[in-house]
Amino acid sequence: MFLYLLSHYLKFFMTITVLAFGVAKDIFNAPSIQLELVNDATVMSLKYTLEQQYPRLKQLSSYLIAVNNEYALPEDYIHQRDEVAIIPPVSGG
Amino acid sequence: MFLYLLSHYLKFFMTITVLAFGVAKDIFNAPSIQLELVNDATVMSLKYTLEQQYPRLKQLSSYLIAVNNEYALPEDYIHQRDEVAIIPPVSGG
Amino acid sequence: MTNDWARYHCQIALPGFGEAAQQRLQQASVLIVGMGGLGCPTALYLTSAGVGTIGIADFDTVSEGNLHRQVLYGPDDTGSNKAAVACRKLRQQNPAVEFVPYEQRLTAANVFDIIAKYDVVVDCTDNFETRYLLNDAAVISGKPLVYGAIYQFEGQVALWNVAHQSGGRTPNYRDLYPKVNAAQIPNCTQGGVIPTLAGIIGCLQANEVLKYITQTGESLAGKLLVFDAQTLQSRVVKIGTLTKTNITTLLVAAEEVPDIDQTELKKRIQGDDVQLIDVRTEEERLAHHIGGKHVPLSELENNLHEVDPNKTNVFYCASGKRSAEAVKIASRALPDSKAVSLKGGLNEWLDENG
Amino acid sequence: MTNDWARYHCQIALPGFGEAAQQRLQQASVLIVGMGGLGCPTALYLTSAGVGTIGIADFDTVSEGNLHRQVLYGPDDTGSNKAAVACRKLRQQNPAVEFVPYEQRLTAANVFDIIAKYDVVVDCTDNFETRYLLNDAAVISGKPLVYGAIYQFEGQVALWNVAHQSGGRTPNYRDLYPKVNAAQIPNCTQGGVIPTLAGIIGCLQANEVLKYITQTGESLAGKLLVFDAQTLQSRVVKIGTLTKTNITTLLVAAEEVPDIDQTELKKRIQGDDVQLIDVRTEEERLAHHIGGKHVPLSELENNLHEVDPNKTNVFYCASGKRSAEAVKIASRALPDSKAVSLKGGLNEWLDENG
Repeated sequence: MFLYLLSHYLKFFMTITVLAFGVAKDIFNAPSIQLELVNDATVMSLKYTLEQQYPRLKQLSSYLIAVNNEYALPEDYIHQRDEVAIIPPVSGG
Repeated sequence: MFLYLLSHYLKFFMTITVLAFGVAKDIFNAPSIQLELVNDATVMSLKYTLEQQYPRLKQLSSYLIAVNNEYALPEDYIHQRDEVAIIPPVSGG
Repeated sequence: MTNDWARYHCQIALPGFGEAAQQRLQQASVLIVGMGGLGCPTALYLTSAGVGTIGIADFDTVSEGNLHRQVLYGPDDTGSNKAAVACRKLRQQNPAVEFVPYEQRLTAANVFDIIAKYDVVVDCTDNFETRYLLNDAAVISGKPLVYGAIYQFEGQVALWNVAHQSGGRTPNYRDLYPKVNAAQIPNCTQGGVIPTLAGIIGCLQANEVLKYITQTGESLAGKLLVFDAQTLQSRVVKIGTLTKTNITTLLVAAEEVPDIDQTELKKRIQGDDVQLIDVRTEEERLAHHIGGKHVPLSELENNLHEVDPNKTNVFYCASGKRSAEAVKIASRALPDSKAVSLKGGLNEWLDENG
Repeated sequence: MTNDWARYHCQIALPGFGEAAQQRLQQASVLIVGMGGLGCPTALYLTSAGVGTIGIADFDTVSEGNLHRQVLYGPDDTGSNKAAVACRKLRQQNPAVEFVPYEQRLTAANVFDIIAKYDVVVDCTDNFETRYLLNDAAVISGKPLVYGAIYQFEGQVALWNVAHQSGGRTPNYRDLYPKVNAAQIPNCTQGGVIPTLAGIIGCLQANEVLKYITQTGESLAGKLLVFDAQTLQSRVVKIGTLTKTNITTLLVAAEEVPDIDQTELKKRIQGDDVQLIDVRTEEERLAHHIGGKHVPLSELENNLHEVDPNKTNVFYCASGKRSAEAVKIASRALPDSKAVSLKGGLNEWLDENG
């Protein structure tokens, strides 16, 4: 039973490392966090999960999500070992 | 026979991409070159092969060989998919 | 060319550069908007490299708090207009360059006329309002825009809005950030910034300008460079080859201003930590007021000593519009003071109590 | 502290910085060797950030060919000593910093005395001879050394010789390059250099100094940063945690000097493309010579007009030592001239023909 659950778990969930830039570091209170997502989650579901855990993120209005150093669209899929980066706007000069 | 040779070849040889920096770009006349080495060749044999093909490299007296962004010692092994970089000294200021 | 060769031969000697690239630089005109932490190094290197005409736009004056990262200025320059000081100093560095200072604030009313004269625009501003204004104006005018921004130890650089030969343009700032809630993003005064980051990002901006004009190297068109001065990690994020925006008119993002509603103000006004400042005209003031000081909005910049650094300064006007402007002015000039705007202004105040 | 706070609050506000870090900067002393393309931005940013004492060493004078990347200077400064001009200008930028100019060439005879006074040394030099001298002296003196070097579009940065708490020191330049054949590595005058690269690498050097002194961020100790301004690719190569070198005395790498042997000279002297220059003393000249001009080595720097730009200038002396020095001087000052040294000097010449 335990093994069944484990295999079930391994099959359906993945742990993604999310790197934080700019004010996202303050919001996460860390330079990176671990996030558990269902396998092949979309960027939109990642965003939803993040904003549930970190409501301040939503208040930014917009921030860039890059997957493997490419601009990610809401409908793009995220896979195990993908590198996700949250890059909020920066104002200073 | 052909398949045998092919498998033999695949087993014993590997093609390594060597990135060139500084004056090594001029010596290779390219920003990177492909080099065929026996599997698990050492850095020393890489160096020997390079200097045979590009004698000007030897005249530099010393240059840094980095494998996967780490300083490589002569006795270190090189594996397929390793990233090799040749970084000669730079004098300007 | 002999004279120029003496000054520029160390870059003319570069592979892929040559005299043709140097001539392109000398024929080019570049507008730098913002002569602060990013503008100073950008201007220093575009000047030394021999860009023909450099426009410098900054309405602000040098203040002591700028000096830790704005390397063109010294204590003797505090109080002087940045664009004017910068042009004077840069002229000494390279008298062959033509410098054009713009000492007024960039607004929707003047931005098109100013950028029309330049081949390339550089965004060295320090606030979202001007960034969006400049971005949208550059897109509408078809000008390439070299973007830079910094905060604490992190910076961003990109080259926006480059024309493809096949038609269409590369992405711009609104592809990355369609809109922003400025109140949620701390600026350098709040969170600090390391001066060397300003230098690195400003030099990277000048580098993009040189590459664009001389047509050498791989530009940051369609990409965003993110750099961390603490870990020295840098990454280039691919944005795409074509913009998905369709900017046809200036859509200036309203800067969110901290405000207070009358219910809360009435509670707090009992204590002595609140100071009211009326920013309406003399006439309006004479007709009716709710107390406090009187500094018409047009005179606020010259009367900033009226802002009490130890109190919450509640600016008010008729509708809340001018008082919001007053809060912006006070917060920019005195970042450590507390300034809020009376929401709805006296119009609403009267409605309820009148 | 109030005055300082006004100038530095935007960096004091940084996470992990604070007033303690600012005080460390004000108590620190940094020596910058070489006030060229790398030295200018390094000095500008260490000055603005408020390092207490900045020493600036450069024996060279400003020349027109420097101005495309050496942003502290203008045409009015050509001919003046770089260290002196830099100190004068930087003092205006931040009068609270103490500046110490060193207008002499750094040699084995003075290097220990000069670096002894400083907490950190910055290598902004433009030749291997001084790089090795400075590296070896810093290692022997136990000083951290911030290294930078540039060529064309590529630069390198590292922090050498940092003491581990557990004893031992991090790698230094000789761990990377034990020796070098300078003749095989083109310099910036030959291959060119893009000015913005000098700015980026110099700012990265200043950034390493700030991180080291304020104990913030991850330093480049034991690592080498390689940056390409054309592709914007940067990589950090791990060198190791401990040096494998054992430097106990100055082992100055001899700069290779182009020379000519007498057989070849005798062939070429028939044509009119060769000019002989005798660099011995008046006495030696009077005793015997083989023709050509006479410019004693000590007077060469003030008589560079004697070097013919259209000919191969063959310097000669008794042994070939002084003529090799003469070639170095002529090549540095007039990089486009051809200068060679007569191998073996007149001693060998006489041996064969006498």
